[in-house]
Amino acid sequence: MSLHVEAQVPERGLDLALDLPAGRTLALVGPNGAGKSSLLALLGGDLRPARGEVVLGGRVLTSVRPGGRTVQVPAHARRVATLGQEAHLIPHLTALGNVAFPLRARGVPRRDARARAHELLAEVGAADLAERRPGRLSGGQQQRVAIARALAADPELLLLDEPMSTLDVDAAAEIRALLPRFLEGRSAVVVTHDVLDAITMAHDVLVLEGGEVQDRGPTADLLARPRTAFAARFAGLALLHGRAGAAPTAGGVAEGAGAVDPTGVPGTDQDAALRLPTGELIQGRRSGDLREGDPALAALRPAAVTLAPSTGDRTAGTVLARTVTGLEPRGDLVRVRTADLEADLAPEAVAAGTLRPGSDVRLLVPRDAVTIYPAR
Amino acid sequence: MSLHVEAQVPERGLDLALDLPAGRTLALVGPNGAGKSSLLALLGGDLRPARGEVVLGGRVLTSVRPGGRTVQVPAHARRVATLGQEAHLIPHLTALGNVAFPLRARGVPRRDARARAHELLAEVGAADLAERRPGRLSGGQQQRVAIARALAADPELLLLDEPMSTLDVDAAAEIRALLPRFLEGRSAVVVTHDVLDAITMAHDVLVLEGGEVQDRGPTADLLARPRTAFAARFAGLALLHGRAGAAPTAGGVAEGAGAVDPTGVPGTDQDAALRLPTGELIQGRRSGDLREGDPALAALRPAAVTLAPSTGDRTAGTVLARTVTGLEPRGDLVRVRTADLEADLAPEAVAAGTLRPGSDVRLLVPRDAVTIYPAR
Amino acid sequence: SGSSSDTAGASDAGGSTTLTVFAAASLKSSFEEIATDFEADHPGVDVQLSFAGSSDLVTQIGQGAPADVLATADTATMDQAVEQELVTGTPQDFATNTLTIAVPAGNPAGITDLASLAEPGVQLVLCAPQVPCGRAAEKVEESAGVTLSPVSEEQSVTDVLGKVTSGEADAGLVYVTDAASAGDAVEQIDLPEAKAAVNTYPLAVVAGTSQEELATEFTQEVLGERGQEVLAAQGFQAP
Amino acid sequence: MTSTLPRWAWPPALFGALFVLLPLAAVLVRVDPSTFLALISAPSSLSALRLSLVTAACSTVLCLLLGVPLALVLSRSRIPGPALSLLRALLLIPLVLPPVVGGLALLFTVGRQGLLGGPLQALGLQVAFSTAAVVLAQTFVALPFLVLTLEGALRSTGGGAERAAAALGARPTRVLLGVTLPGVLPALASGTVLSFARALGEFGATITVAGSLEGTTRTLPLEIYLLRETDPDAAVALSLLLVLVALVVILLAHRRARG
Amino acid sequence: MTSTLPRWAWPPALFGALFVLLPLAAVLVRVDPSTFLALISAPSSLSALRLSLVTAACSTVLCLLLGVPLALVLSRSRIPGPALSLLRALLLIPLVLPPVVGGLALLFTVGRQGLLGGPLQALGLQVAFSTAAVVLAQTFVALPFLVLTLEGALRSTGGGAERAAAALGARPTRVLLGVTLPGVLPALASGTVLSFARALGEFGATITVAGSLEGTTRTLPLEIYLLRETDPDAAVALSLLLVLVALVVILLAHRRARG
Ligand SMILES: Nc1ncnc2c1ncn2[C@@H]1O[C@H](COP(=O)(O)OP(=O)(O)OP(=O)(O)O)[C@@H](O)[C@H]1O
Ligand SMILES: Nc1ncnc2c1ncn2[C@@H]1O[C@H](COP(=O)(O)OP(=O)(O)OP(=O)(O)O)[C@@H](O)[C@H]1O
Ligand SMILES: [Mg+2]
Ligand SMILES: [Mg+2]
Repeated sequence: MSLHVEAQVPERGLDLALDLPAGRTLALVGPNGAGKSSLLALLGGDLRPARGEVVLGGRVLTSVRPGGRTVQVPAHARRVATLGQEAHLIPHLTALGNVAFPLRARGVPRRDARARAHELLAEVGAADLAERRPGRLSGGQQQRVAIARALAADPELLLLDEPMSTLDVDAAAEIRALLPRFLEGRSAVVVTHDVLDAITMAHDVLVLEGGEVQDRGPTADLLARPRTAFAARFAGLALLHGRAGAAPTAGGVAEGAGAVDPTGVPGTDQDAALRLPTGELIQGRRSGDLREGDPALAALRPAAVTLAPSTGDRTAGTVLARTVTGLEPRGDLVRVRTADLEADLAPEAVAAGTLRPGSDVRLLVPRDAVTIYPAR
Repeated sequence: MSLHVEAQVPERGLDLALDLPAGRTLALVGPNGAGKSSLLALLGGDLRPARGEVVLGGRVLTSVRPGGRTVQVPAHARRVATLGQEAHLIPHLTALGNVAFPLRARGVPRRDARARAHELLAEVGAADLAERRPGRLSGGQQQRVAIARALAADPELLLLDEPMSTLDVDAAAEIRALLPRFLEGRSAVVVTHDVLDAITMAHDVLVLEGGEVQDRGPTADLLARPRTAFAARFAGLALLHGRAGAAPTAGGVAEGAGAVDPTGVPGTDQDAALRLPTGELIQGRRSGDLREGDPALAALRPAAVTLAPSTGDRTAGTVLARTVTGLEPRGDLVRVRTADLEADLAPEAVAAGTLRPGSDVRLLVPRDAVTIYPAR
Repeated sequence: SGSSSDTAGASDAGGSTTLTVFAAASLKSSFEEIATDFEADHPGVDVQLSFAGSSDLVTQIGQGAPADVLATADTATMDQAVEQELVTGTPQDFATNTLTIAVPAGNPAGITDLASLAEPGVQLVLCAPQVPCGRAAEKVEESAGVTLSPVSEEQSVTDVLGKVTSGEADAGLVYVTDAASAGDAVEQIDLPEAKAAVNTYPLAVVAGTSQEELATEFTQEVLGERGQEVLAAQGFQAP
Repeated sequence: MTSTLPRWAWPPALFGALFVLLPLAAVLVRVDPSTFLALISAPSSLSALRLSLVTAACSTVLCLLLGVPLALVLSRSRIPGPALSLLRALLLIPLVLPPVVGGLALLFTVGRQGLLGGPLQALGLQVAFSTAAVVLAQTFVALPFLVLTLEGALRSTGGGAERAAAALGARPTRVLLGVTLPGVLPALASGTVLSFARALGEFGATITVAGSLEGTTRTLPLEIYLLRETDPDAAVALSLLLVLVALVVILLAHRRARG
Repeated sequence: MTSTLPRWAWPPALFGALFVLLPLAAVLVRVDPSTFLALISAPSSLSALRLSLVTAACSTVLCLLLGVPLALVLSRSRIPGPALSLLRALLLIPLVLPPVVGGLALLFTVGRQGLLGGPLQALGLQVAFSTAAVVLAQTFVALPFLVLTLEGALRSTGGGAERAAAALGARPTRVLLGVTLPGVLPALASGTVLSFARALGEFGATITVAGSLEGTTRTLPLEIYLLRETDPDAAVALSLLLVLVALVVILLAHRRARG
């Protein structure tokens, strides 16, 4: 079922339009308060826009326009199932009863509903909790049951609001594996703050900020070539803004300008460069059409950045001189922040030097770790 | 304040003892339903053990022993502040009022309390939400306010139950940076399902499973040398069980047995080997005392594993022949599962070959990526 | 009285007839006895008694209550019924009652006569002037030239009596019949001045009754020798 | 686990409990057991008790049938605020109206000359002064208890679970029966018990609109009232019977609502 | 946003509303405006109204002082289940007791020959026939309303926020005043309004324990009863005044609880 939304909800700062082709899963990402849950509420029928419409597979679920007849199909008749940010299990029913609930609501006979509910509970790893009431379940256990219950609803459109946030690593992995199987042929929107969820479950990613669509695209694409600061951080990339520079004819370590390539690898079609506002020129791989002078972006993994060796090195890339603005642990590495660039360095590298906020640092950005693409 | 706990809570399956030296932060990890929240409830005074005691800095907070006088200091008098798995903000107070609440409860004058609450809200990035009621905040915004409120309580022991689970990437990063600063000199327990939280905030990690302490140790140590399957998956490592083998005299690619080292690097003190139940011998770096035949473990990053090239290669390591049991996306890599080992391979590698469940695969485990240590 | 039916006053299917009598609450004991006698003399007749305050009874009949006979505790309320044409014929007086002084057992305040009721410190309760017993008390006051200052002006004799029996009040003016029914809990002190205010109980057949004959017979029973005996035994005087 | 009850709450609570319990004890002390037994086995008492139980039960059922929907509308409908406040306030009026006036109001409605008197008579229905009138009077005074108790509970709970259930495809009726009402079961039980208790104790409106005919409209409170005219002590003793019945019903209802 | 109210709830709800509103309308129709104005400006009416308002307000305050702690103990203490059920049931008894019997019970307690009569007289306190007795009677009958409404709400809400507040170092009193009570404000308002309404309409217990003297103990309901003896229509009209006063109070209370 293809989904079309167009809505304005001033009191939530929401103003967006969005299309989701049938059978696709969309990852909805964005900062806290961006309007993600509000968008789901709009789709589920719990929130009425000041103006706008929601159309699912040709059925108008919501339509509010000045002069027009207001349509608001009630939540239960939308064939849209929502797993909200809070589990909201029905307190007086057991876990099994909760999962059977949407089945019974669809008219499935009691025995069949219970059997199916048992299956679903097993799939989310909660088979042994079937007879417990929600009040006697841990947070993550409740979330598992809530996921099973949402799956039981068998909707045309499934809305999941941060379904993994309270799950342990195993359960999260299992459900990341389970959901795509279940979602096959359905449309779904999954809100998440975890890039892994987007990668494993979603065909597309939509970045919502301040109630507006900031970016959207196929998952791999958007994560490799983010266009907003938030999307970049979500993807774990550092993002540099600039303009397309002249493609260098050869790779090599560039001192922020012309490139020297000690390995002598010849420049290819793939090569590109980005001129930073500082005037520096960064070497990278081109992705998409770039004309010199066009606004362009460079994305790179902070972990690929290293301290530039004082002596020559065989790695092709760019050396940038920066001032450290902050240091913080990041996994088993240390994140070094500068005004426009982050680098994740090995602790040895940091400890050996005298790296601290305020000190100068020369960072080597390998050419192969940089993707340069149009800012659109 | 050093913390000592010893408790049995049969209805939650909890049975553990634990000591936390003053001023340290402990990351509490474990599967859903392991008893993490229950342990916090025990410390906070919301749950009374069937038997056991809680002592904080010499003060007996709980003591239940047969024959002894039962002590249960009420929650408000423990100087222990809890941020629960649910935010539970006070609905009729604004965000500011909520953060000021614990300050007012300590007798801080209204003006000072409000000023400090403003500061704390700013620190968690919620300064602009000060005048909103919880009902008008998004899930992540509520969580930010709840964190600020917990910090405002200024306790001797701070308990945080999955504080980051609903935060966006930016907020999570900010709070990961903020908390250690705040926690300096205090004791704290942070429940989390995210290894990054443990790495960035905790001195020690404790693995709870089925209500029992399965493992504990300094963070870096435990994450590098996990002793339980859960801890390994939490740290993102694959774990192999076996017995210490004879340390090889030289590195090299081993066909699961004797090692050949084409680079001719001589074996060092650091070298070790693990004999798997299958009889294969894995090369790796030793960590800790190992006597041949002792139960030992090998931990490795799945991303370091590659397909063994049919021709010779310069990387020192072990080649293991396995049958694929499952494939799933994992970040921008593909996770290949076998009976005892996972490998995260580049998509090209998988696509090029004919890798599918059931097919045979030869995996190269680089020696430097493997840590071998006693099973204790 | 006995069998119940959904709609009071209707004839029973079994051939028995129901006569419904609305009577003032203070007539409960005497009318129950009279009804039993009446039923004994009229096989197949079932007398249903409904007791409430006199003015309630009049309102109810005005709203179509299925009554055949109405007996009130004073002439004023009966006059209302006549005015509203709720009864047929002229109401007949069937009993009178006079006031007496009731004091708690042991007479703790040492009441001797009407004048002693006016002494300071005596907790005296009367009926309010709006209700029959209160009007009667007012008349007694006037004729005797005494001014009483009660601590409470009650809504009904029962309330006055309740205050006296519970010992809360030192004295109260109640009807002889009421004082009699309270038994040992109260003592009566003669009140010669009560002659000035005799309370009269009238009864009448309700207009539009389907059993005018039987209703008239019941009024005769009350007015007759046997009825008057029963009433006298409860302390009522003849009209 | 930890009690959040401040210690200072205990003395006034105890005093409050005594305030209610002491008078009850004072009544108990007065009642002569032999009189009590004789009284409660008297045919008129038993007939009144039976009538009271039957009518109070009917009224309670009526209260549930009308009150639950009313509470739902008051708590869950989109009636605008001021209109809702006014409606709620109007529904509370039977609480403040002296019962006799309430009875008069009913009489003015279903009596021969009442608002509905004409239509009812045309249908051959005589409501006033029948057992039906007793039920009517009891329902009138008892309804606000159910509505108020239930509405309060509905207002303060369940929104989340209800919305979740609707979002999973449950129709309003299923949400109501499967989520909403089970969620307010304690309040529903309390409200039912309250209205039953109020119906059981109802006197003023009953005597006005239904009269006081033994077996038909003379409920236990009316019997107690009449008895007081002649034998106040017996009346008090008989009211103990009323209290006992109410106690049993309340305890049973609470047990069932828990179990 | 979506109403989870099934459509079929509307007809019975409407019927229920009519059931209460129609009798009120029937009363309204009967009342002659000019009589009404004359009546409500009569000195006896005004004196009764003043007394009613003062005593009902005092009773409501007493109900709050005793009832809030009682509701807290019933809902938050660790009294074992059966004892709690019994206590709760006993506290409901004033609801079912015919008010006159309730008045007698009070008389048996604080009257001259009552349980506490001796001690009270030794202190020189004379309760019966005083305005204090009116307040006593009203509080006795009104207390269960507050306790029940509040206890129901306390049971079904707030545990989480309360525990969170305690975990942040708030003492029980602060939790109570800062979290618990604000959380049940609507129920507290409802309960207060209910008990005020019940106190305002109280008749039977008042007349029994306090008697009826203009200016001292004759409240508006007592005045209405008395008026009914001579002029039933006027009595009905006067009860409209009671209704109006109650309406105003209820509406104001609800507005304040919201704001
Ligand atoms: N109120 C309760 N009563 C009884 N048992 C409970 C209650 N809450 C949780 N449990 C059970 O106790 C065990 C421990 O629960 P706990 O909430 O401590 O787990 P947890 O480690 O915090 O899990 P999660 O990661 O899902 O939050 C679980 O098996 C759970 O089902
Ligand atoms: N009930 C409400 N009434 C008014 N405003 C609200 C309400 N709920 C949320 N908001 C506001 O609307 C905006 C969008 O909130 P929403 O819950 O949709 O955010 P979100 O993207 O889901 O955030 P999160 O990641 O924290 O869950 C926020 O600014 C929030 O403060
Ligand atoms: Mg959200
Ligand atoms: Mg937990």
